[in-house]
Amino acid sequence: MAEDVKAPAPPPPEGEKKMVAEARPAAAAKVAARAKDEVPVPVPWTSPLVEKYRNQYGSGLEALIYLGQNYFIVDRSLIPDILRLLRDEEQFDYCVDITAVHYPKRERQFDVLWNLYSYARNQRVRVKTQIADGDSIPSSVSIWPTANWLEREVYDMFGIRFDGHPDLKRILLPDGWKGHPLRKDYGILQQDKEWVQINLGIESGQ
Amino acid sequence: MNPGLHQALIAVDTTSIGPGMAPVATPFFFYLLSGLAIAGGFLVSTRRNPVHCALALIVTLIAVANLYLMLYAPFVAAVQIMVYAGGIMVLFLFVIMLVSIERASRDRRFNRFWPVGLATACGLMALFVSAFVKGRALFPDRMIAIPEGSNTQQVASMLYGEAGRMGQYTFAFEIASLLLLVAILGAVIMTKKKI
Amino acid sequence: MSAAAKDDTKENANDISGHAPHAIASPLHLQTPEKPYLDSNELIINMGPQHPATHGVLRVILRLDGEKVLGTECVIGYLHRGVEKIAENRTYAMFNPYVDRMDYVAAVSNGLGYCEAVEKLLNVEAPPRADYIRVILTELNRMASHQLWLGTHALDIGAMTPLFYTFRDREEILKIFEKYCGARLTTHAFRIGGCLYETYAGFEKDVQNFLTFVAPKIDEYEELLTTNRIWLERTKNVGVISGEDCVALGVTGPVLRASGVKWDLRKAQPYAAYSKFDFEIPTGENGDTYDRYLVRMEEMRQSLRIIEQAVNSIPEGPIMAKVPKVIKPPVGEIYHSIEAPKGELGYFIVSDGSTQPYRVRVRPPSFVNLQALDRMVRGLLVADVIAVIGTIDIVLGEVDR
Amino acid sequence: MPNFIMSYLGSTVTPGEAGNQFWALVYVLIIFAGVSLAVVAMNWFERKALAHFQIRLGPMRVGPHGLLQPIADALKLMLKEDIIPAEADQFVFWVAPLIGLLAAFTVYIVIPFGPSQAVSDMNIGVLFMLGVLSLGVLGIVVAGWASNSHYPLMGALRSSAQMVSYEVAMGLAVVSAVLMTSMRTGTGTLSMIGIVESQQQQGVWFIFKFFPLGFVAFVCFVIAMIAETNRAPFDMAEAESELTAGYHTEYSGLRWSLFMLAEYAAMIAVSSIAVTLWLGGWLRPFPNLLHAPAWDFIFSLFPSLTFGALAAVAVVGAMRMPAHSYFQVQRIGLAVFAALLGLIALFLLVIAIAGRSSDATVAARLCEGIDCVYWFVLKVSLFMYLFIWCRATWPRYRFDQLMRVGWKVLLPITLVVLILTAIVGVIVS
Repeated sequence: MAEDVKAPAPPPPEGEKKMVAEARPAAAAKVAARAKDEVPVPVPWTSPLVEKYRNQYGSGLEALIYLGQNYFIVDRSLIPDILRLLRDEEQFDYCVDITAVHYPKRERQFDVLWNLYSYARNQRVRVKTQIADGDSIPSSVSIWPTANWLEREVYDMFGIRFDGHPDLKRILLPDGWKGHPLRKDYGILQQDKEWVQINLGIESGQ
Repeated sequence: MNPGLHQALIAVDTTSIGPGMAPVATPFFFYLLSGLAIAGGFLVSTRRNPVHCALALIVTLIAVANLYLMLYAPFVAAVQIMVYAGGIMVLFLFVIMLVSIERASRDRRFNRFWPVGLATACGLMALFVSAFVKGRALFPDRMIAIPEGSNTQQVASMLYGEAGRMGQYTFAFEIASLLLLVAILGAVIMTKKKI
Repeated sequence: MSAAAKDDTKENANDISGHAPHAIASPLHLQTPEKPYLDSNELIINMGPQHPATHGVLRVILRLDGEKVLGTECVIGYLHRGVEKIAENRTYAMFNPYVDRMDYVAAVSNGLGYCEAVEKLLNVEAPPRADYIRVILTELNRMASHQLWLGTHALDIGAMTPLFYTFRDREEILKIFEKYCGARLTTHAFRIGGCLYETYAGFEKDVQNFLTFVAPKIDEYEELLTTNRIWLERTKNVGVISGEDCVALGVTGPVLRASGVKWDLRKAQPYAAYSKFDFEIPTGENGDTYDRYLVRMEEMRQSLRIIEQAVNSIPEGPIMAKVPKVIKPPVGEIYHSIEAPKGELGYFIVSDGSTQPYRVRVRPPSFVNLQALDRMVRGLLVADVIAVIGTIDIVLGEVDR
Repeated sequence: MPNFIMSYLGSTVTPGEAGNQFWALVYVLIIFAGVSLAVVAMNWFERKALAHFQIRLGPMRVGPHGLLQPIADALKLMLKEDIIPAEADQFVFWVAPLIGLLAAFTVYIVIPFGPSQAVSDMNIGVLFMLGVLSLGVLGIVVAGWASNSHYPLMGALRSSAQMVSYEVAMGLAVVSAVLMTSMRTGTGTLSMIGIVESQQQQGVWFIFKFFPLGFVAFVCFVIAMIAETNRAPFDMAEAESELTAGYHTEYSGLRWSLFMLAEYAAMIAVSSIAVTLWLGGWLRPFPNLLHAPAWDFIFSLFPSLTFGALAAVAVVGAMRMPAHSYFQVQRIGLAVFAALLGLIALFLLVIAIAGRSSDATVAARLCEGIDCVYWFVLKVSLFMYLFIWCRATWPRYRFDQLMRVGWKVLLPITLVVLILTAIVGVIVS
């Protein structure tokens, strides 16, 4: 709810109380939005931060707000730079999550998302990029160490490779598993029967 | 083995125990323990697995400790068990456990100096036998008398002396303790990078 | 490390971005930093997945020099059930009970996060009374989770008795849950849009009774442990992690707060009815196991404060917002996170406008916090690994999902 | 032969000293059976006491209040499959539990339950006990190694380092007690019986001698003895939360139960040393102050009173059983148990009265023996309770902290106590 405040909000000096105060009008705005009963759509996000980056990178970057949450859509080639700048200059020092979404019908099938948070600004931002199947993407482990396992999980579940990751291997599934389960073409009942038969000795594969 | 020794052992027992039941089984236990000690020693030098060797050595040590007990030297026996079997052998095992057993048992059991070792062993054996044969004259059958006072006190007075008099071995004992201290210091310095 | 943690208290919280990047390779392939003076072999030892102190099916591969830990590698996934995949094949409402099975000791928190995320996506808001009920139950569940943590953590360190004390008191919480919604552990207490059940008659009284019952019990736990010499020796300066490292590694929850970073989502970005209550965020100074223990103990007391305020001021009114029978959020995506007992629990939901979520991503606090294990235990002894695993407070159901 | 048996009854020395091999054998058998029974009882008692520390009931199903649980456990362990890991060293794996068991039981040869109620009275009794107890670690070390598995190996390493270290502090604490025996007579003794008799002569338990020196030595010994027997909070060697089960991880069934038997026997043994050295062994409270025949008689009643009280507790328990038919069998069982205890109490009462009022040798001697054994066992059971209490209260030490406590705390303290005891002894005499 606090994300509704248009970024970059000045870092709240001391207090949670102020944040609380800010959150209320935002909620009121939301109630108003609901009253009009319109389907929310992403709207462009304007802020000094966005301006700065737009000046720097031009069209490779799109900044939007949806339901009060900010996100960038960034060209794949800009990813390492943008992420590093966001951490070093904009204090997005906490990488909350890295994940991906699979859109099999698109040409560039995968959305890869970085979900960032800044302790100093108390603000979240998502960075999103699109890559094709088989493409790799620069690893952000050198930016946020926490990316290590998160990237491994994305690799495990989607098969997206991260260049420069120190130890990119499966994390939740066993090493020899075939397939990446969170892809849309991987059925919910599907499993690597061969692996199960070999490693667990279950003939039926169940 | 030797009828004189039999006599000696039985004689010692009956005299020391006084009016009671004569412990007829003493020679039996003597031979049993000696046999155990020898068998243990043999196993120590022949087993390939160092832990088995250590266990055999423990058997030997305990058998010898029991022989001490039979000779009315309980203090020595207790110290033998406590220091050797309980302390040193545990440390032996401690070290052995950390050694790769596979590699150790693949190594050649006897190195190329084994004839020298064998010769030394034979020489020692000859020495013992001759001492035993000749010693019949030096140590008459009934020389093993029960000394006055308890064994512990005797050991103490030998090492530390009676009141006002230095003991027979006080100096040697202190030197030995100094040596051990030096050894401990050396070990500490070897293992510590900085103290 | 502790000096860095001190710098990182609330005054300097703005400066934490200046840290050096930490690259973590697989520790088992790393070179030993210093060669030991006497040659010694390293020992690789497998702790888990069947080990009494790995809290489930965590497998930690330890590289040891004697008993000193040179590196660790966590092998997880033994409890992987593909929750995120299941979500894509269930409707929004059908998936709700599944989230309870992730962090099964804090099922209510999981449900709260999911319901609020979907509500955000739907652009509806739960009515105030529902928010209050949610806060009460969630805080009760935080108590239960911390109690379970305390018991198992103490058991790991060798104190058997607190386990039974905490289970005795946790039982009272589970009884309230049972009376409220019929389930004790995986409660499925909330629905999208509010709560399904009105509070039962005597709910307030039960909760108030529980509050008066449990407050002295927390002192009792502390009496057993807080000043216990052995406990102090086992936990002080064990598993130290600085606030800087916590931020870099994405660690949240009591672990982060024990390292001196005063950050709690309930205050930073309040959800449900948390903005209406007065409570403190406890923080530690040294970021060691003992501080994490103290922080969690204090959090229990703060939870009691919140529950007390909520019970005394619970408003009347509806408990369910107007939510369509068939939940079909508009196309879009949302991230919502709450302060679960273990840290930031986030849900990232992508909707394609159908009745089933296109993608649900759970950001599990245990999973991310567990990553800090290697940083925390290097150079310590095997016994400390156990203490640190306990102090991170992981639930494998959530790590593996 | 009957003469042979009867002759000992008038003797005032132990059968070992008298060369009475028949009675020595009888004592060995009694001790073996008694210690095994004590271990079984201890098993039940520990589970119940620990349970009540932890607000639970403990075993309640097998027999009334779980009284038959140890028997069921023993049966289960005996019938369980005995697994020897394929990669284990078969022979060593087989022999390891026996080493520990033998060491733990051999110690009992010199434990004096009374002035003549011991198998033998060696003049190096204390040394013998320490020596043989130190052999127990061999069983643990060898078991850990033979299992050919990492956790047992680490348990064995920990245990060997721990036990060798704590033996030092233990030995020094013992020496200070031995030193006290020489105070009035001029010649000290290492004999267990001699130590207790010395306490009787000096009119003080050594725990109170040169207060607080004796007390400090006693406390050091108790800490060292808990460490020596691998009990919480020093249970590094098994540390179930760290090493799964330490040195006996790979053991199961009967072999595992032998380890448990050895552990509990060792606990009783070290407690016996503590009782003998510092708490006056078999002596009843205030034997010098209250030494009139009337006092003798009153103290003779204690054993029967104790059993009577236990019987009363059992009767109350039987009466408090719920009325449900399920508990009918349990009620009867508990009543039978109460009756059994009552019979024992009656028997002891008869013996006490007969022994103190008549000159019948057998009864008098029996009465005297029962008195000694009773006080001894009572003191030892307090230690058993202490073991459980510690286990319920404290977290486990870490290994390096344990070694630090052993070498940097206990060793200096015991050394200082030893030196001070010697100085004070010289000054006083």
